[in-house]
Amino acid sequence: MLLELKGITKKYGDFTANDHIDFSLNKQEIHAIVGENGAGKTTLMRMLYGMEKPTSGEIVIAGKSKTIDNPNDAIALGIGMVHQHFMLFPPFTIAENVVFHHEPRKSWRYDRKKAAEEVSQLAKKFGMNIDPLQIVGDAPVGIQQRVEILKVLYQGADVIILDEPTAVLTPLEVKDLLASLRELVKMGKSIILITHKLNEVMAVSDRVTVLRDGKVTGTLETRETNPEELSRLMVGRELKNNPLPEKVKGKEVLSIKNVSMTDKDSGKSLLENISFQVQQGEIVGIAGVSGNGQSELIQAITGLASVQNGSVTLNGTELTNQSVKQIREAGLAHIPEDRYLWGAAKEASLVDNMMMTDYVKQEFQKSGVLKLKNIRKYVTDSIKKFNVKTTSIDTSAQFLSGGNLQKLIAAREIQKNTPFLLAAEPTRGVDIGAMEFIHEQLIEKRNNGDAVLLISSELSEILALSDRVLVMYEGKIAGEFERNEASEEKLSILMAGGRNE
Amino acid sequence: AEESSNGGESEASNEEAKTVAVVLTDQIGVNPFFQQISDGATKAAEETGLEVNVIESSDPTEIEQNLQVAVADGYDLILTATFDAVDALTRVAEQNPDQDFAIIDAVVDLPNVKSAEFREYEASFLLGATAGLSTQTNTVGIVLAMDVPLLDKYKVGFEEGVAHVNSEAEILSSYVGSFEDPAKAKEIALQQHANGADFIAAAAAVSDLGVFEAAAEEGFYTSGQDIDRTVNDPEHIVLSQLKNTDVVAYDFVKEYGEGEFTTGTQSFGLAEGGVGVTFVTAESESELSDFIGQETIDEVIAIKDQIISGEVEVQNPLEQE
Amino acid sequence: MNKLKTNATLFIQPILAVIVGLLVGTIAIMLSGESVAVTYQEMWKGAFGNLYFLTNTLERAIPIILAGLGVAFAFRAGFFNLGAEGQLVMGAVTTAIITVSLPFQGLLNMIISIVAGMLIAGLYSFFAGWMEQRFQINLLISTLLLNYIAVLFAGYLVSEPFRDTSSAGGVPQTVMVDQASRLPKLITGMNLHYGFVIAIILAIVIAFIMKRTTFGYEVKMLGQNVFFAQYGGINRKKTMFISLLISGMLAGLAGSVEVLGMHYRFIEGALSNPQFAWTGLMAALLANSNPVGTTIVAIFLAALDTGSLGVERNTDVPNSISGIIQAVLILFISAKFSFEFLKQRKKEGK
Amino acid sequence: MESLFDLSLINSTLRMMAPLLLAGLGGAICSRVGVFNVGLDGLMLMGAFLGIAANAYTNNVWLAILIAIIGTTIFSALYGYMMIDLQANMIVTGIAMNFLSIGMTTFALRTIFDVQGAYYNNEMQGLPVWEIPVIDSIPLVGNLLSGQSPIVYLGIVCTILMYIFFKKSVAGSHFDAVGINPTAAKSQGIKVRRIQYLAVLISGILCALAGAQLSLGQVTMFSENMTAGRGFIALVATMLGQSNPIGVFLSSGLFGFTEAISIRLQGLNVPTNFTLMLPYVITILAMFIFKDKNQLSALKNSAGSSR
Ligand SMILES: Nc1ncnc2c1ncn2[C@@H]1O[C@H](COP(=O)(O)OP(=O)(O)OP(=O)(O)O)[C@@H](O)[C@H]1O
Ligand SMILES: Nc1ncnc2c1ncn2[C@@H]1O[C@H](COP(=O)(O)OP(=O)(O)OP(=O)(O)O)[C@@H](O)[C@H]1O
Ligand SMILES: [Mg+2]
Ligand SMILES: [Mg+2]
Repeated sequence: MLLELKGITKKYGDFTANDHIDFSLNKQEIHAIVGENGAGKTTLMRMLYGMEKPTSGEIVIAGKSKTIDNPNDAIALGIGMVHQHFMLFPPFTIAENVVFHHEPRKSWRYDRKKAAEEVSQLAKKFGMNIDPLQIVGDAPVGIQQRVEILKVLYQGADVIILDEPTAVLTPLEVKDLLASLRELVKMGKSIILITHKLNEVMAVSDRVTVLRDGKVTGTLETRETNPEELSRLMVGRELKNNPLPEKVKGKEVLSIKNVSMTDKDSGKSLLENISFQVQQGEIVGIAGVSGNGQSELIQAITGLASVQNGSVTLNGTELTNQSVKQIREAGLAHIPEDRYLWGAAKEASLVDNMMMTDYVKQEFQKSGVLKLKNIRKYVTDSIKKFNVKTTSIDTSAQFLSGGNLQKLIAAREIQKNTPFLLAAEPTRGVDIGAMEFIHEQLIEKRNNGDAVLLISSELSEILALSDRVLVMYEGKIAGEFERNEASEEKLSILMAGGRNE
Repeated sequence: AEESSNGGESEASNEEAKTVAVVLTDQIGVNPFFQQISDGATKAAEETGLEVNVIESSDPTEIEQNLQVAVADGYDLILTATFDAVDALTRVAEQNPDQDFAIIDAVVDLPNVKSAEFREYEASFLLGATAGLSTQTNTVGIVLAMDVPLLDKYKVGFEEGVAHVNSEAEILSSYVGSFEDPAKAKEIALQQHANGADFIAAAAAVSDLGVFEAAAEEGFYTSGQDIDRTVNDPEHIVLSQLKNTDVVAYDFVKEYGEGEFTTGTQSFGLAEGGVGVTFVTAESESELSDFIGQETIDEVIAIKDQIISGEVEVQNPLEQE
Repeated sequence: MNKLKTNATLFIQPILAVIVGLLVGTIAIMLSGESVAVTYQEMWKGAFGNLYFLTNTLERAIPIILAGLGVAFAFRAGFFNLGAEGQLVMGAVTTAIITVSLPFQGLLNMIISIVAGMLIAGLYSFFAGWMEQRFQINLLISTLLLNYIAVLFAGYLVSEPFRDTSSAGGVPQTVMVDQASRLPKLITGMNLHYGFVIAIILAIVIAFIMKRTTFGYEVKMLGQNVFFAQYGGINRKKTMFISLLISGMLAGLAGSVEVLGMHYRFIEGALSNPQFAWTGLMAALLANSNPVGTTIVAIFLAALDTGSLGVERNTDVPNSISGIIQAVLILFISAKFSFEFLKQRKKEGK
Repeated sequence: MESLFDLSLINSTLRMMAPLLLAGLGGAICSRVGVFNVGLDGLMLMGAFLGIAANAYTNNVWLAILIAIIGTTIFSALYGYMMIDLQANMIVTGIAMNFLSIGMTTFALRTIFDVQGAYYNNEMQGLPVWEIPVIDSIPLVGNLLSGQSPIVYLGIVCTILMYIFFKKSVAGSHFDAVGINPTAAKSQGIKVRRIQYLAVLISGILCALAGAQLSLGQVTMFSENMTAGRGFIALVATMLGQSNPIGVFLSSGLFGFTEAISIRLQGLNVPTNFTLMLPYVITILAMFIFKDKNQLSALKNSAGSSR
């Protein structure tokens, strides 16, 4: 046994994030850790990596008890970690990021040439295709992820911890990553993989440990278990299966005609002649590898960016290049792609976060003065209804786990009862319990006769929820399927730039 | 010193020494004449057996409070100075008509205030005349603190003095833009010297020191303000324009101590000995520089006499249009 | 329970800071060979000793409160307005010039001249915002530089075109404000004037705007996350401009009120030398841009000023000592002292 | 008018920019590690005072500079402690440090030298003027560049050194990393606190030199508050130069140059207050050309600590 955690407990004040956790890792093993948001997965790994100190418990490495006081100690013990939120220096090059703090030098000088060569070789060795001189900030997330892994490899880690590495990746990238994890294991590395996606666990891991509320609820051989059992251990109950009832044809709600957008600085075409409609009572899914114009499409529809050509109509109102406010008033609700960038103000209270766009409504204000009583009641009710776990509605949003914040945002947008909802990556980084809940809400909205546009890089999500599926590739609509025609294979081909029919 | 003023109750005040508060509008260090006033008042108080307490303000907005408190603390005479105190003193003196006040270097026209104003421009005129007669490059300079009309008393007087004796001479006048930047003052002096000035008068408060240094380094001639600065570096600081605030403060406090205090405004110019120039109106410990020469001094003394007699009229620049 | 705990730590920190500040002051006083007890007593008396000192402290706080509120408002919207000094001076000089130029006196004159001062000051800060919005010119640098320009420009105005030529002194100042157009004193014989009432009312109004109005909500959200605000349909440009305008207007009002209530004229340097604007900025930062907090901290900082006068008057402790005590107090108040911190240190130390 | 662009202009520019440059570099190194240093003015003032005080006692200008450096660095350590360990708001701390050093220097002036306002004495030797051998002999350039105080040349050397440090050295890249993303740097085992302290201490050294240039180089005296706000101009130079040593050099040069010009413009028929405004106006105009990006991160940090 390579590494063992014995009875690890971590307390933050009165709150116990990890409660007597036992965990072990064998050589050349992939050990997955799963659990709901806030179960304590990251906390456990941060202790192993020396970024937190356990309140009690023991870390045993190669048979010896060790204290790991800081990341330097962990690195020296051959432990490397790829963090849930990337730890990169965007203005630095890929090579500079990879060799960081272990730079090749000529006396005091930074030997950047050697760094680039070494990184290039290392990448080749592990079959990764990167340009060491590219600026990390300009690189797509998939590449950034690879930089993180290369960094750990460069430091000579034998144990690699990956905290939700696939949350931000496209299906293709996920596939690549999982394959390279297998490769790494073959080359003698051992891996701890944290993820919310049970299919990944099943596909790649040897063993899996399930955490719930800071406690281990089971450690299983992957071969001997199945997703149903894992989800029961995670959530403490069976997951429901949400069927999509027959669609009732309705009026056209959103209509996009020949929309084009080009980048002002480079003149590059971002969207090209996009046309489609969304009707009442249907969920239209847009599949595609991220970076193929989805963000731009979202911005064009919601008024966050202007288009050069074409028209956007919502509920019969022409809204091309109108302000966000006007578009929202015409009936748009919007779950944004990035909950921390667009979707919330981290330091603001839950009340403030919940009231965005609603604060102008008659029930919440009168001639510019807020009706605090109504507001607080509304927020309290919504939080209860959407099962957002928090101590108070006055805590700031940064203290919510990702899944709970996402539920709050979903609550805010779904409860607006608008005829149209744009839901972009509504379950990114969210645990399966919360995912189930958000999916239920989207389906209910559809069943109520509203129109939903779902944009997701998660194919399973698209397939589970959509009445109709569009595929985006390089700023264009590459194909369209009815629910019964769509399949993972067909979509994947189009998403990768292939042709269909 | 504070105990006496606190302890002094009115019943006992007849037996106790009379008290004088010298309330200054700024820190003493900002301007040497605050020190002079303080010294003059203290000297007179010692001679006449008065208690004196000097109160500085950390900035001019605090002067009113300090005056009010001085009244409340029961000082018999409250002496203040400069134009920064005028508004505050006007208000405080109006509110306390039975309290005696005095102000140096500014005028407050109230029945309970004694004021002393100076005609600095008469001295500046003499300084300018001396410079105009002495310059060999036919270029003289003056470095002033800030571009405010107040300093025209120095600037215009100086310029008129130069022109009076030497209509050809070029006059360079520059402002530092601050009362507390000797480094920049030095830079300006160097610049004026580079443009040919061989005599540069300093009229920039503390920043004068920067001009003096420039003179010492580059070997040109300069002059100081308020007190006799020639003693510091007689080779380069060849003149000093004098403003005898100490004499006035001494006089005022002494009069008070001797019970001869009367209110009203007194003007101090060359005739009254309130202002002057070293060597011309007053002896100096230092030797007269060859750059100036006794001949020039004699000529300027003649001008001084003409000014006193009214033969040469030096106008107040602030009243000219 | 939780709230109580945070409230306790909230109070402990300033108290700790005051203790440390006073300790440092004690050392300085002992160095200068004076009685520590007497010095602190005089400090207290100078700030709050009797009605006169108390009202004087409150008067001194007026421009600090208003400038602080201005800074706080911009901070709330996410903008660092380091230009309060320039805005204050622009407000003051405008008010001083307008009030003496109007052909009539009295309340209307007062209102017009104050509004004019506020407007010019508001536009001054708006200008910096416009440069940032339109040309991406860092607000921090531009507002800092605009301070120097405002002070010099105001200096020019009162030494040349609008100088009080009637006074013999040649002091760069405007003529006196007519008796009828001055802000009246709150208590006769005391310096405290109606500017204080205005400042307190505004502190409450601003607190109300920030907490209870849709506009305040928009400002707050803009300050917390620009992208979130945009996503929610808040007009960034408009909100930014209005916030900066209000911020500048408040700083300008600080100057206007000081002119009409205290000096009765604009005197060059009389408003920039006492560092009202910078003190206001510190008040706003120390109070986390909370309007009521800013007001309280501003009064505290003003009390340190006036208290130091008491020390200067009645002891031989040099004035600069009070400056030192003041700075140390501010330093330690700004430090994030808390039980948490002390505990952690202890643990690490062991 | 003929005197506007005379030979001494460059000379004068170099002298006037030197304190701005050194303090500006101090601001830059802080900003590179995510510390927004508003206390430059106070640090400079401290350096200026200690330089003169030590000179008066030791009669050795080099020793005086050394003592100024040591003293100011200790003072900057206190500053760093407040910001880094006690997490005090950077802007408040900076302003309070400025107030503190005005108070302390004024107090010390009174207690040590028993004078107020200014201390000078004729015996005191200031910094010598160095004639640089090679440059001196070049006809025109010699006049322009030679004959400055050693600190002026040191300012230029520091600019180059700092440029090389950030561009070429490993440590420089660590400094940058801390400024860009302290959490990431920490997760890679960099001692973020130590690097931030180091930067603040270095800014203390640079500000001490800037102050010494004022009190021992430009003049040989100390007067209360003699920095006259130069620390804030240095801060502007830091920001305008985007915390890049060369940028700081150019922006402080621009400021020194316009100030030198503004002195020469006083002969014109323009009110002096307008010519005095020139450096500030030109700096604003310069911002239209050079736009700042780097400072934003340091700024956000300081904003963060205020909320
Ligand atoms: N520094 C901290 N102080 C207080 N509580 C903390 C701290 N860090 C984490 N927690 C709490 O500990 C719990 C476990 O957090 P952790 O980040 O380990 O969850 P996780 O399982 O990684 O969740 P996710 O799937 O969302 O990443 C959460 O409730 C979190 O709020
Ligand atoms: N030869 C050198 N020339 C210049 N700087 C150096 C040199 N060697 C190390 N440094 C710098 O000195 C500091 C400490 O060095 P190093 O990183 O080797 O030690 P460390 O103990 O690992 O410190 P840390 O982990 O805190 O960076 C770092 O900032 C490093 O970049
Ligand atoms: Mg996690
Ligand atoms: Mg190391």
